[in-house]
Amino acid sequence: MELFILGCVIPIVLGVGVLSISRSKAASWIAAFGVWLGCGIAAVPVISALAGHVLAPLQIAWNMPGGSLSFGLDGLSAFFCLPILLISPLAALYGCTYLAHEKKPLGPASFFYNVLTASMLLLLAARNGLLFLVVWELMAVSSFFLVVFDDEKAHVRQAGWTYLIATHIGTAALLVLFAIMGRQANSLDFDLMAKAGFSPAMATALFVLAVIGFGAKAGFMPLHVWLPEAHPAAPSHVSALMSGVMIKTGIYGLLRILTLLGNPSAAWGWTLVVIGLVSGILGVAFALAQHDLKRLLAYHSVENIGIITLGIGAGLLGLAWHQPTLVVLGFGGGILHVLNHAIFKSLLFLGAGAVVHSTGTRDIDHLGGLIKSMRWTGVTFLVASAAISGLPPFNGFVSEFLIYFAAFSGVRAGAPETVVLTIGIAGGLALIGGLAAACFAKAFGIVFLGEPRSSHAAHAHEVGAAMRWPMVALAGACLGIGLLAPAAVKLVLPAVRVVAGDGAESSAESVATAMRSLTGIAYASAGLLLLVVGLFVIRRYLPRGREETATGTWDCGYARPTPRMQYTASSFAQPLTDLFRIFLGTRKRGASPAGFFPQPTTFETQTPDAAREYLFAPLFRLIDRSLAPIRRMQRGRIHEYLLYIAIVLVLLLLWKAGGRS
Amino acid sequence: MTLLLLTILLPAVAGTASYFIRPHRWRRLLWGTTAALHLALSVTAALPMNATPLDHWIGMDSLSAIFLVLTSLLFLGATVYGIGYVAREPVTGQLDFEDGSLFKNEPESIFTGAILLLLAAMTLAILSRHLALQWVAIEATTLASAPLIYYHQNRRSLEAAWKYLILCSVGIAVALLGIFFIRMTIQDSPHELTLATLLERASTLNHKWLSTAFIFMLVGYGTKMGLAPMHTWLPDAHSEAPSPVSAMLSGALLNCAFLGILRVQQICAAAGMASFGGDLLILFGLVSMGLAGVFILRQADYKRMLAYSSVEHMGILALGVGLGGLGLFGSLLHAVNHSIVKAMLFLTAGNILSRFHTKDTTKIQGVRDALPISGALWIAGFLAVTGSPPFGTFISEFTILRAVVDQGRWVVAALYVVFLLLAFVGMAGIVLRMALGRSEVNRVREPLTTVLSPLVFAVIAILLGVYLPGPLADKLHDAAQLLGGMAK
Amino acid sequence: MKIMYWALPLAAWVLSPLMLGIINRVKAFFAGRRGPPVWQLYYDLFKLLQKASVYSKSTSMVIRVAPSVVLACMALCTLMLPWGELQAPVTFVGDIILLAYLLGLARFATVLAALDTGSSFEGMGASREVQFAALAEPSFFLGMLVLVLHFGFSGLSDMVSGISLETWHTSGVLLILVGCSWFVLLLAENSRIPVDDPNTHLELTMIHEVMVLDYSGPDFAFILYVASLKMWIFAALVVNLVVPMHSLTPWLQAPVFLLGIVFVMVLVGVVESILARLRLQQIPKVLLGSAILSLIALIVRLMG
Amino acid sequence: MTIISVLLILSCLLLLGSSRLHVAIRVVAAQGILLGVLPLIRAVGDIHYGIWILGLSTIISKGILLPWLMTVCVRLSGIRREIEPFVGFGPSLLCGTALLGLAVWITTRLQLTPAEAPLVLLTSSFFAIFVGLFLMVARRQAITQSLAYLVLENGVYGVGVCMSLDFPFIVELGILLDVFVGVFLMGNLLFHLDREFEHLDTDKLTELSDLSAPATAVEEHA
Repeated sequence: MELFILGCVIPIVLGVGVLSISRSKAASWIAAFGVWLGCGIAAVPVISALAGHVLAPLQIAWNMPGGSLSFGLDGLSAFFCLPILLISPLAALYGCTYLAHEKKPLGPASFFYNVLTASMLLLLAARNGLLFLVVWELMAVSSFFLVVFDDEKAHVRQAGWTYLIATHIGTAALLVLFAIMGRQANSLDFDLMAKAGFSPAMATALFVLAVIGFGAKAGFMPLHVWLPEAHPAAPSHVSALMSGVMIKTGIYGLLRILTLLGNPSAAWGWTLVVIGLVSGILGVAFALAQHDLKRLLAYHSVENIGIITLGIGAGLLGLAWHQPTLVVLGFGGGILHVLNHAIFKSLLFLGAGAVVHSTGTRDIDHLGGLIKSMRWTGVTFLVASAAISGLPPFNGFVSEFLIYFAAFSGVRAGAPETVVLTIGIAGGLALIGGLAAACFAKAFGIVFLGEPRSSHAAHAHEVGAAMRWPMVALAGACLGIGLLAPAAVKLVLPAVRVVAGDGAESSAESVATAMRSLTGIAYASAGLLLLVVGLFVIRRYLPRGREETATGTWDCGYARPTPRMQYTASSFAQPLTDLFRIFLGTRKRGASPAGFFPQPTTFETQTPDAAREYLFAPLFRLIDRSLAPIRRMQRGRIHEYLLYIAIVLVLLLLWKAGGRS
Repeated sequence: MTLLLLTILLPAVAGTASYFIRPHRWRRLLWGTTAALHLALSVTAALPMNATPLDHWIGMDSLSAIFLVLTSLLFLGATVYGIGYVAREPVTGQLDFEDGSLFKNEPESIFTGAILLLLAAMTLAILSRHLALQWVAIEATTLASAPLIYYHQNRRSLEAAWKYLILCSVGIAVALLGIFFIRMTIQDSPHELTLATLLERASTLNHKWLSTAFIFMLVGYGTKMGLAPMHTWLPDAHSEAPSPVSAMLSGALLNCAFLGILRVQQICAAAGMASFGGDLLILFGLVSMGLAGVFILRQADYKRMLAYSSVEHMGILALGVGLGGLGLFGSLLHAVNHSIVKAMLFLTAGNILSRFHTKDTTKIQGVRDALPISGALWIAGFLAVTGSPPFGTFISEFTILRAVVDQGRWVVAALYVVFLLLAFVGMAGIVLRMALGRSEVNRVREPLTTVLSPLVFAVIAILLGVYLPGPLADKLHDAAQLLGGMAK
Repeated sequence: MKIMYWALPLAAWVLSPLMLGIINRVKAFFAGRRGPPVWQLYYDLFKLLQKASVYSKSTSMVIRVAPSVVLACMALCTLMLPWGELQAPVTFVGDIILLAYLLGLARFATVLAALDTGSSFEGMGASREVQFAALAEPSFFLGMLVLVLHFGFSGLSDMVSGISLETWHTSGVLLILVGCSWFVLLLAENSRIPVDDPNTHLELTMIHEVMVLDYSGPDFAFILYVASLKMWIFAALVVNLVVPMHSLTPWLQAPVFLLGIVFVMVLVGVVESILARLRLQQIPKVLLGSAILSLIALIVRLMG
Repeated sequence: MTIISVLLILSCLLLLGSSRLHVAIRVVAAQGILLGVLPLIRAVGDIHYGIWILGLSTIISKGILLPWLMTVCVRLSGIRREIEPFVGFGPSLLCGTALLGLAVWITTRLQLTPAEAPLVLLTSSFFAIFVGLFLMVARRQAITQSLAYLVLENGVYGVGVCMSLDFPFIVELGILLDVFVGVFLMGNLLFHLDREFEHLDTDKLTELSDLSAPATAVEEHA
């Protein structure tokens, strides 16, 4: 345990250190070294915890009211550490090159990056409410500073504001949550909270607070508004860390609170399932409508959080219905998807970063043909695209398979509610999977394939080694988890045991069945790879020396095609976005050409976030307007001010004075 | 005892003397030395071995020890900043950057003398254990600070000073009535109006008089402390005063009035009437938080924004004290945190003002770009004052929330959180818009005197967020105990 | 017996091109033509494999790898199809999920390869393909849910091997409904009328065929072969579902299975001949209809 | 002492009704002298030096020095000699009657039983407080406000006397000093205000307000 804390402290220390050499080029490298060192050290206890060793919790006195520096590392925490330990060092390395051309000092950014990493690790180990909240906010604040790195751009500042407000609203819910739990348990220590025994009504209230508080961080619809703003605004390696890892702390927090609340009711499970479905389907629908590459990826984070929540909701329902299979596989699938999403989403953001770095634009419709100039980026992005669409043989499929498996094995003809659940999960996942595949066909296809649509794309070049290798490593991890599916599930079981409690014990048989299926999948995936390679080799030898001819694309007889005539991202997604138009509220601007000699015309679509546009912005405006009259009380007249004092005095005297004796 | 007297007399003598010292250099030296000596004296007096009996007119219990050292510390910070400030201010007339009129600062000797006398008055207000004496001292703080507010002698500062003087004087007069009523509670025999007497005879006090007294003193000292809706002078005065003065007003002077209320509440609690005062304090606390939040939300002037934030925090303090129990501890801790953070913010605001020459938030962009240190401090201060970790304000605000929840006052808890959010949203918009982005003025190297104090305060604010020094914790527990609360 | 497991995949690999030939003959019959020989696709494949390739200058390695990926996916899928009571070579609990996602992977590869050319026609086709696929998948899983409810959750082989005359007797309506639903999916996924017209030559209206415009030589052979395999896979699913294999003696099962597939092909041919192609905007409704069929089956199962 | 109370009430009513500034100043001066006499009358049995000093200094400061300061102020600043009310003099008198009622009500409600002074003195003192507050709210000029503040202070002082408070001498002096310095500062400020604004109408001192709110952060960002 001490080793783990040491691993958290090192990045911070080196981070503080580089603040003093802010302007030096070495700053980011030294800070990154701190991340590597810290994560390396912290990995030791994490691995041993995952291997089944029980680490002694660490208790240090802290004279803050209600606070204690208690740390622990159980299966759940250890598993959630994995993405951090994997992504954070890789993204840090990537960031060193990514930001190398920046003119502003890199010290602060490196410092906050290290603080973000350390605070996430500490958060997972925190076993006291006050400590948890402090680290939680530290994480939010440090990531905020990373988001506003490019603060000379107006949209970045706006994104920072949105993020800060959203995360703070979530934190407010958490403050109340922990205050209530502390009241019930008479302590803010998690151990004691777990024994507090909440009444069902109280527990439900706490659950709602947790969903709001942690959901704002995780990106549950409609609390997701900050994601599509903040992720595009942040530097790409930060987006990778935030989208891949940081939002998962919301999931962790929710799970951790669930372990403290006692027996869940079915309503909680349904709540999460519905949230999961809405986030998943609408998340991907919004992603389809975007043509900013990073914004698209941000919406996919919402979608994947939806998938994770589906799994957790299924697990909760399993607990409520006493169905061990549903419990273990639902939670297992959801939690495994946390790791999987961390890997492919950060890979995608790193890839997007490479594209931005090399072309200077994030607009998909201005890109094209990059795979020819950016081979490594292209291939790794392709791997991640397939993985995030849940396609075998990559990791995304494994976790989605577990959730399907949970849903299908939990279904009972006699219990209509299980059928409804399975319809929701299976139908929802299938739809989400199909739409995600469509979206990434668009993202990869338009960005990397075809011909460059602008000069930005035409002059692209491959990025440097420090940016390339993290992507390759992550792509390897995508494939590795896909091929070693059973091993990955073994990794997640300790975490599931923490969440599922007693439910985990009686499910050995269904776990064994799932394991057999996963083994089958692993073999099938390996077979698939072999088949592809084999067929490709055969295909290469088939022509037997006949020459390949290169020519233009079939143009249907039109002799002068230009790259601008290629299908664009917007047009590619248009049939699907039309299906969801009532939710998306896509705005179209422009006119179609008319007359015999049509003038040049433009057409543009824009899909702002519906929750922001139709929920939060009007709400904020309403509050603002209704508060405006109050400001009239301070209009500068001293007479009125004196009157206030007199009125208050008289009213109080009338109300209270001499009333009792 | 002599130590305490010395603590009061030192700034009083130095203040009087500085009216007569002609050379700037000597006067500034006297100012600096006094500030440093005062801090040394306060700390020495607060040491356990220098404990004094508490039944005299002046004396030091844990409560006053906390506030005295805090005030002294802030004063030193403001001094370091202020000496540089007055040195940079032109002695001849200058153009007002808002309405373009010509104005001339008041003589530096008056400024220095007033600020030292203010310190003396505050010290007396904190140390006095005689309620009427405390009243005299608190009224004296008003008088000493009025010249500080109209240091610039331009139209707005005169207007602010006028409102400050009138409103606070009226408020304080009301408080005096309250003191009369307290005297009535022990009508049966001629005793001195010291805390010791009152506490000793607490069980025999007449509740009817006490409740009336409490109302008068709450309204009276509440005016001075800035509880809404009696706070109306506060944004004017705090925004128009020179920044080191604003820092003192917000960070230290409000605490003195707060202490006045605390003393009455102490008596009430001892007399078994804690909940009577508590409910009123909670009410005023919430009203202050809510109103301040509303005015922060659309604030055009960043110093006014800070002033409203002070109103909000005074509301939090009142709320915490009103709750009693854990809330008392939280409230006292919050008083410490808030003072340090607010002083830091006002000093930083002074740096921004002197560089950008406007208080209009919409006209400022890129503070971080133009003034790297002040910009960082500005954001840090915003986070601190809105209660984000790792700053100490978070701990204290959360402790107060726990106190609310522990008592099962759900409506109060909900309002508390909503009002905190309101202030956060309001300040976030303003501060971020100011701090981020590219600035139109050039980057300059900031003089050490302008950033040293706020930097030190920032470090203290962070330290208090992660570690509570043992002696301070003991004093806080002790003080909470005095007020009738048990701290967990 | 083990060796018999491989008989069905083998049959699929060998016979699937024949099935497309059968469809074409049926259509020719209805049109009053003689039509091409049933072996025509074999000739085409052989011819194409002999040829050299032509690639667009816009393309990258994606279009070169895609045919292999697609073919590998289909080959793997055929390994997961049971044959009456005879188990598939690859079977485990939940294998049908893998099957669905392998089809998805194949589609993903095809679509990307289409986009690789940079042609707006192929982009259009790809766009439509992903749209209809995304809608078809939930429908497929709904049908599957009916099966799971009825037979318990296990491998595809185990589930369908239980279908007997008895099952028809008790819950025939379920089988018919799901069978119909999946038959609609078969039409949609294989780009048949009324969803798509494999014989059209107007690029603007096509889905699948327009995506493969730029293939030539062996690549095109792969793609054609894949199309026939895909048809076989869906037909096999429908046949397995509808024919009560359990009630047949083991030696009859294989011929009946093959006959069933031929019957499905004839049915496709008939449908193609008597129906017109739908407008593109109507297609989501067809897919929705297929989902509703499964949903009705589900309700019947729950209520009955 | 009853006479003094009645005089106090009358003087307050006069203040409410008078429209001339110098009359008002003189009335306030008279009030100061009345109040200075009060402690002397109360302690008529054993007058010690402290009470003498206190009474005399009250008379000197409130009855002589501060009114003189006000007069100087009026003369030097060249302000109009009329009191400019928000609430007219007639209505002011009506309000005064209501305030008198309020004062009576408060006195009875509080069930105060002053030991060495008639109850009416208490009522009149409260009345002075209320009138002071009322004048501050209802009169336009800055100088009237400082006068009204003095009236308010006089009322508070009267209450103190009624309750036979035996504050230490030092404290009493301190209180007096505070009031004196307070009003002195107000006078000082009046000079400055006059110079800067060329008027002394406090209802025009409204530069510092929160009415002109800018486009908020909320609107700009959302």
